[in-house]
Amino acid sequence: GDNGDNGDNGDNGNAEPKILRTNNSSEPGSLDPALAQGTHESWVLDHVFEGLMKKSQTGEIVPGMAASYEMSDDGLTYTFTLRDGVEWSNGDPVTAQDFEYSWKRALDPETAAYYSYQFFYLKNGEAFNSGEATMDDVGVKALDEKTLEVVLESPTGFFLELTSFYCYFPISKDLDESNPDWAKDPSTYVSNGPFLLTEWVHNASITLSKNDGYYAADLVNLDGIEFAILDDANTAWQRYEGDEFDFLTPLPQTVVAQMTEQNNPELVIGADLATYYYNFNSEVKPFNNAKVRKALSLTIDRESIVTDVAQGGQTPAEGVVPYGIPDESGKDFRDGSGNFLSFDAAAAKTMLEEGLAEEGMAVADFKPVLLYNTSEGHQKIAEAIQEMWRVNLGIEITLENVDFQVKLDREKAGDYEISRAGWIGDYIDPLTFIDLWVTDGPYNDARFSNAEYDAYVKTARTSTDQAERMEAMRKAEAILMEEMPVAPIYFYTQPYAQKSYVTGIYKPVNRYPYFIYADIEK
Amino acid sequence: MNNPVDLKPELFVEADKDLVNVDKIRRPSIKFWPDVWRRLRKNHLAMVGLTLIVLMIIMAFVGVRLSGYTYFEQNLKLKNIHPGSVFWFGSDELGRDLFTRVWFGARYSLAIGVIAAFIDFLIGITYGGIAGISSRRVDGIMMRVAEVIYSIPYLLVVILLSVVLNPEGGGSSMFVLILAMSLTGWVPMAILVRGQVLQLKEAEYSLASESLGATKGWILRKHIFPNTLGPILVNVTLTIPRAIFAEATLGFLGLGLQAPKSSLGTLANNGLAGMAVGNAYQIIIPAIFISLIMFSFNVLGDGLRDALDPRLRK
Amino acid sequence: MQEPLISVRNLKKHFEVGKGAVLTAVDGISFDIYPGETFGLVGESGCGKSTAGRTIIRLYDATDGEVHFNGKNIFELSRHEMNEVRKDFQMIFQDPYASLNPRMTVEDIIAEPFQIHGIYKNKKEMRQKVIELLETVGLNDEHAMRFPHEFSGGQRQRIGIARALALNPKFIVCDEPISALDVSIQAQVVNILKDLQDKMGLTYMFIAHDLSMVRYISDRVGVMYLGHMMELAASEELYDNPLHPYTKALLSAIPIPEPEIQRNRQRIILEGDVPSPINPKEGCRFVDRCSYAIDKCRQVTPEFREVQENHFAACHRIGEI
Amino acid sequence: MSKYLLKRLVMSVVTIWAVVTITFLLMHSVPGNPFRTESKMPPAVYENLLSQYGLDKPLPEQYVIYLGNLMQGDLGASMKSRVETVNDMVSRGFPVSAQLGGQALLIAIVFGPALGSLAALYQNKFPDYLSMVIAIIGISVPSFIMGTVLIQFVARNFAVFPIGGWGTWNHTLLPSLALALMPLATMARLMRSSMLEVLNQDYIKTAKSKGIKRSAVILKHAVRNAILPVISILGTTISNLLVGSFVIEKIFGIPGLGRFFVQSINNRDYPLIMGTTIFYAIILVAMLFIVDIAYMVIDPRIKLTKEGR
Amino acid sequence: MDNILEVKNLAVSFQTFFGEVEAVRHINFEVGRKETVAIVGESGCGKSVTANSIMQLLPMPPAFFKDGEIFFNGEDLLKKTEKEMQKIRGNHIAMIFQDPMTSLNPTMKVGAQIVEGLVKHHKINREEAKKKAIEMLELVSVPQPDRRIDQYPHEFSGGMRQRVMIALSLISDPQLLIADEPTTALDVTVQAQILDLLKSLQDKMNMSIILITHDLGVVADTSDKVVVMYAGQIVETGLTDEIFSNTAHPYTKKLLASVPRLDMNRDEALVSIEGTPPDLYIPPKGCAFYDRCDYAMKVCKDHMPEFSEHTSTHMSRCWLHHPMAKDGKGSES
Ligand SMILES: Nc1ncnc2c1ncn2[C@@H]1O[C@H](COP(=O)(O)OP(=O)(O)OP(=O)(O)O)[C@@H](O)[C@H]1O
Ligand SMILES: Nc1ncnc2c1ncn2[C@@H]1O[C@H](COP(=O)(O)OP(=O)(O)OP(=O)(O)O)[C@@H](O)[C@H]1O
Ligand SMILES: [Mg+2]
Ligand SMILES: [Mg+2]
Repeated sequence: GDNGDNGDNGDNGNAEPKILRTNNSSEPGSLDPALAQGTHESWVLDHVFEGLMKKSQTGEIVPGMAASYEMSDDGLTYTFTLRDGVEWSNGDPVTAQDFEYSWKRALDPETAAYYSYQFFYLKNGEAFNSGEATMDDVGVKALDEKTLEVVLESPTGFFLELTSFYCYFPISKDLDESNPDWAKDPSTYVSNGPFLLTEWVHNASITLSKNDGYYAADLVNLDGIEFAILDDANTAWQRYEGDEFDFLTPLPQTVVAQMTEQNNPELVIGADLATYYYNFNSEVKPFNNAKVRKALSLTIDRESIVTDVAQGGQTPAEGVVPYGIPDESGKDFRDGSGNFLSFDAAAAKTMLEEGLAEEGMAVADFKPVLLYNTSEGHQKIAEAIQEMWRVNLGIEITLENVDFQVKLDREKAGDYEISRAGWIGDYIDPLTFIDLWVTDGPYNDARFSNAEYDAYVKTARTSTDQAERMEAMRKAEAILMEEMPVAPIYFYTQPYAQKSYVTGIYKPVNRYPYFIYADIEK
Repeated sequence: MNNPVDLKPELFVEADKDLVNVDKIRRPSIKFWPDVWRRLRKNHLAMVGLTLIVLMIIMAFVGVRLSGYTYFEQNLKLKNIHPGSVFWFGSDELGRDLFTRVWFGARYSLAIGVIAAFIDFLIGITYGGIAGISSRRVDGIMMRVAEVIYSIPYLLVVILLSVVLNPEGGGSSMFVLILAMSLTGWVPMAILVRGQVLQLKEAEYSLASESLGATKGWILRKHIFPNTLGPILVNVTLTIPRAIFAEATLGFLGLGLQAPKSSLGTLANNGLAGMAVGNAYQIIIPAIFISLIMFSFNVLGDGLRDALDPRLRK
Repeated sequence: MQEPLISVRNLKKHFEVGKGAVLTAVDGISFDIYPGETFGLVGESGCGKSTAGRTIIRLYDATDGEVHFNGKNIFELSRHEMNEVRKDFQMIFQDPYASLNPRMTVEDIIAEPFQIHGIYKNKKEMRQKVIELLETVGLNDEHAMRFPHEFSGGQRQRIGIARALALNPKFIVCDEPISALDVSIQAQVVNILKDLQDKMGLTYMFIAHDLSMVRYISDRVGVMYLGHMMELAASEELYDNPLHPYTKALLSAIPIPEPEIQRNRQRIILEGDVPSPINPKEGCRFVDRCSYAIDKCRQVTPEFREVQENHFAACHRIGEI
Repeated sequence: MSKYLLKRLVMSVVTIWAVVTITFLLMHSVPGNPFRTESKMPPAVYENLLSQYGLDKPLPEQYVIYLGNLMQGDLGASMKSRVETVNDMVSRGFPVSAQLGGQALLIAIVFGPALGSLAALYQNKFPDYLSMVIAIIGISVPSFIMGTVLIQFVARNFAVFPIGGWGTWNHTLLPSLALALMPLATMARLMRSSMLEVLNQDYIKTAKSKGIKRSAVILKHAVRNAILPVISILGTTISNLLVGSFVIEKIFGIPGLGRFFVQSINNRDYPLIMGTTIFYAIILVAMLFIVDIAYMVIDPRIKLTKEGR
Repeated sequence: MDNILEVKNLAVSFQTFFGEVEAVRHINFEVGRKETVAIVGESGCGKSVTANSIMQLLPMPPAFFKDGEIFFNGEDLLKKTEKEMQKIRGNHIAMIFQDPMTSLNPTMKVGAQIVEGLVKHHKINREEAKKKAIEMLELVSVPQPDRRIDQYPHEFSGGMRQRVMIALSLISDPQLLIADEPTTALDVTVQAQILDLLKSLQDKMNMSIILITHDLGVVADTSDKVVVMYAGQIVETGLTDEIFSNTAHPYTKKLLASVPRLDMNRDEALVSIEGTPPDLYIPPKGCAFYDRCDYAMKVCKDHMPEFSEHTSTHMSRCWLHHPMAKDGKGSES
């Protein structure tokens, strides 16, 4: 139905309103899509805005604000036609100009959007962002009120998916021009999604209510969502247990472990698109030696870390690319490339000795420091691995915890030996993981450099042939796992708890859970 | 009343008294500290505290060896075992022996408390002593400086120091914690000492010494400090638990000791999560020991205060 | 006539108490003390006796005035010179409980002056001297290792005397050395003081508010009131022939421990209390309590002058009353 | 009097200025950067952020600009929140923290001295032991443990106490209690010893010898004098409450200033660090001032003209 | 029976760290109506403990009554409850203390401290009580009482405070006033004022006074009867003239002799009592003055002397008056 009418509200006319209560563990820095910085913002934004495309209950990419689209044969130009009758919550129609305006605004360095790089797929996107092109050069243009033309730098297989992400959400051009502060106050806040922002008590709660003007309002069963803002996971869990929340994520690790053990039906292990790994600083002796790095990786008992330490339903890592990304044939990429990571203490021991000898060191001199950012979960894993290395390799490592900003600084400066890291896929393609370690890549904290690998990545980036791309990426991953600049530890999952009366929650692999289709049946 | 029957006339003659001895002191000589100790011993609560402290210090060195486990050895198959015969205090989430870890933690907590208190003491008496004995202007300026230092949030200082001073390796973190706490922690001690000095420098025995030609330094050393030792000692015994407490709180804020070393504070903090899933012993046991240490030092401090109180002396 | 040992001229000591408030504890007093005599200083509490005594031996820095000792103004001496003079000046304090450091043994207390001036290098010798001093004041070596709190008030005061004697001083300020003691014990201390004076030719400034004791011990007596000297004369002269109305009232107020005499005495009961010494007004300090006060007394501060031979007083109406 | 107040005021401003300067320097010497994120931020954006917040300027210039803004009461814009300025955050967080701290202080002030007095009046009897047990628990159990225990065992079992959060008055009860326990205990102990001392004073004997009722002797004569040392530690108590509130606000999820303080340091949100620090310094200085005045009101012997020692 | 107060065999001890301190050891004395009885003795001899025992203001513990009775108007005060004592204190017996600086509540206005007692004892309202308080301050000659009433004790001088204390004690026309060293902390001129005031008030109000002091001059000035205490015991008691002119106990004699007199020759040495009073932690078996007594006999060391009656009003506790003491030095002079 696209008439935007709210035809089926009779069934819960005098029943208790269906409000889903949950916790957003941090105060959003802003609810302007361009200024979002992380999940604390995006979780709310996902419910109040909608992009050109959206995800259906089953996770397919389906038209959202767009009614249809066309892609040129070279895969560089997309032309979207907007749905009829879609409106902003203030009654204005959602137009192609709004999209053009919003995307360019997010790219504009003046806006200083953290995620502006997400628009670098647009033609001249990066150039405009770095001041080498003008705004008009950017490959997005409203042809008329209803038609949006997008030109890309190069063919991008996941572009449609990208348009469903919060950075690509539109904002009302007229509104932003007349009131730049519209996003600061619920009373001036205008959005186009299934829910509307009705209340925001800073650092305490955010309340959303159903948008009756939403074109697919009949699919929305909830009357509202209430996000508490509470950063202590234990207290949040107590509130869930005390029936003050209907849904909760993240959960304290101990709780996940216990619920798993008890087979508690309220626990759902949601999929996630992220890898937890340790960086080895290849520029520091003896981590320049692949044998040393591999020996360390070989003695991490990933199974035990997942089942005994992390205990959040994670999967032991098999490479750098997690499960959940389809390859050219629609099968999981991971399944296609297999498990690169094993546990072999005996082999590792000799390998370490060899590697260290090559660097002129003895095992006894090898006393590396493991850097991680302060968090109980990271600490436990670090302690467990410290112990595994001590037992299996006879090396004593030192743990050093610093706060997050410092860890990032030191990684960027190369001032570490081993560091904990994690990467969340930006889009559903192996490339989001594979291209991290290209020579001099912005996120190559391991300072890895391998020409062959770089060549494969280049192919994966530029080729329009999916099969060729996937093959290149498989090869790249194989090289990575042979050289082991990073030791993947596990693939994240996102466990969450939901009360038995909550249904219809959908967890996209790379997003926080959607409540759009959820229902409460008490 | 005496029985007058045994009165004999020969008793009514002049007594041969030893007149030299009219000034003889009959009571046995009592030195100051033995007297304090004696009075402290009569204070049951303080003695309980003292005994506990001694026991905990001993256990901090001996206890870590008793159970046969080390503080870092993990047994992931034996995690979250409740207290019992396998692990006397149970095991933590990584299957480490809490008994050993508690004593190990106590060692760090005690060390942090004692060293921090000692540093506070050193800086405090130096600064307070100088301020107290100096002219009113200098004194005023010094106290103002102390006030400013005290108003600087020490969390900021802790973070700064832990980032700036931490060389490779985590072991020095204890040093950083102590330094950070001492950087602002000495102020109350200095204020106390200054107050005492101001008071005691007017004491007649100080004036007497001055009239004999003594210098300020001499008076400070010989007369003022020995007499402030009591209140200072009390303050030190009360600073120790404060430092332990502060360290525990920092542990809670994620600024505690580097793993796998642990203080009682970080142990309790790590155990917090166990509370929700029926492993409350993981927090309760370290919490009990923190509380015991706090209790012991506090009652000992109180006891010392009473034992040192000149008004209660006779 | 004999040269004075100490000449005090226009001595002033003001304390600043808070903003703009000046406490005139001693406000321009002058007198001489002759070698070997006991100069008594009486007056009511807070009139500045202790302050005067302490300022004379330079425990306080004088606000104004001069104190001559051996022909030199001691207020102008350098630190080093003063250190030498210090040995000649000593003080015995009012409160025997507060003037001995409770953490030191009697031996340490008495040996302190030796240590400060580095007089004895040899521990044994020093101890010998300490015991000698203890014996001088009627105590013995048995007491040396004990702490002050083990002694009675009289014994402590004797320890204080022993300490004061350690450096063989010429001049001792006795600041109410007996007022904190029981009557039965006071005599012990006074007798020792008198004894020592005879033996060692000491000069005392004896501060007290017990007038009968001052009369007994002093050769000459000064009467202070609120920072001013009111009257000064030889002790018999002062007691038999007081000239100042305040001295008269003071003398008549001493209760005499003889019922017959006491009951039939004519007493002068003064009105009110000693006023505050903070920012005092011009004029005679005693004017508010004086029954002979005239207008002049309120306007002009009476001069402290020699009214009869060796009898000084500060009153406008001497001779009239 | 007014001269004294003026002098105090000037001194307070100097103190706060010193705190501002030192904090500013400390903060900028801590490594880490507010805009560093795990993801790849385009350099242009990064530059822009720096210049938006004036971080591209030399430090002395930043300092002068900051002081200039501060003079006009502008604490600047938060580097993490694009919604609220630091002024907004402080003015919103402060009432919350103030209510929490105020209630905790109230609980401590009412029950601490009461417990202490009771203990002194019944020295070595049951009430003495009971109140000292409470006091010992209060000073022995760190607030993060106390807070967690209260949530786990009290809030979970009694519906009147919500589990964390902020809103109704009921929300304030447990955190106030958790926060109050430590100062309450300290005050109880102090009150006990000060009361024992006062009860031995001559004026208590005088009051008794007037034949007035025991209750009147205790309330009008003993408590009023015994409470003076308790008041004198109020300043430090309040500063401890501030620190304690960091922990309690975190555990109970209370949107107060304390939470900002820790967060802002972790995020290197410079203006917010400065804002909260200045605010705390002001509160501290103001409280010390108020305590002085309160002291004077209760103890007529203390005059403002003399610098209180 | 014309005695307002009779202390019979009173013994009070303190339980301390060292053990028991026998502060008051079986004392007996009476106070007649309108009579002034002075208690004299050295510091620590038990004067204040005696006074506080009558008022029952001793801290218990550590103090406890070992023995004895205190009859006030024929009723034993030691048998009264705290409630009953509250009715007697301030109402029938009043007390003033040695140190006027610490005896007034420093945080309460002077007027309020008087009003408090007035309201309690006269059942009048605050307005009237305030008027009465002003009158009372006038009575004890505090100048400008209407202004003074709103001031705090620290704004008063010592003498003025002691006058306030006296006013406080007179709130309800007490039959007995216990003055524990009321002038010790004061200057002589002020002491004279206060003693004068006490005497005139006694005449006006028909009070009995127990005056505790160690100043024999004050005793001579004011009292009818004297009780001399030494080491927790009464060693001599008698009419004032008897004590001063027929001194019976060596201690009293020495005490009198050790005070310099204005007519004394300055070359005479003062009579001094060597040594110190005994330590009451270890009370001597015999006469407490034995160590310091010039006339001590062998019997004095281990045997406690009995009282000898010299006249119906004059008694002393000394072996010298025992018939066996041949030279009878004690009774000469
Ligand atoms: N250090 C000081 N600072 C301020 N005022 C002082 C100081 N020392 C003394 N005074 C004041 O000076 C005045 C004189 O004091 P001083 O001690 O000399 O009196 P006094 O005659 O010795 O009295 P007393 O008989 O009580 O010992 C008093 O009003 C006193 O309060
Ligand atoms: N609270 C107490 N605890 C222990 N001993 C006490 C206490 N109060 C008094 N005493 C002892 O009781 C004895 C008598 O004391 P009391 O106060 O009656 O002496 P006093 O004659 O009034 O002396 P002063 O002239 O010094 O006031 C003293 O030896 C004293 O040590
Ligand atoms: Mg004096
Ligand atoms: Mg007494």
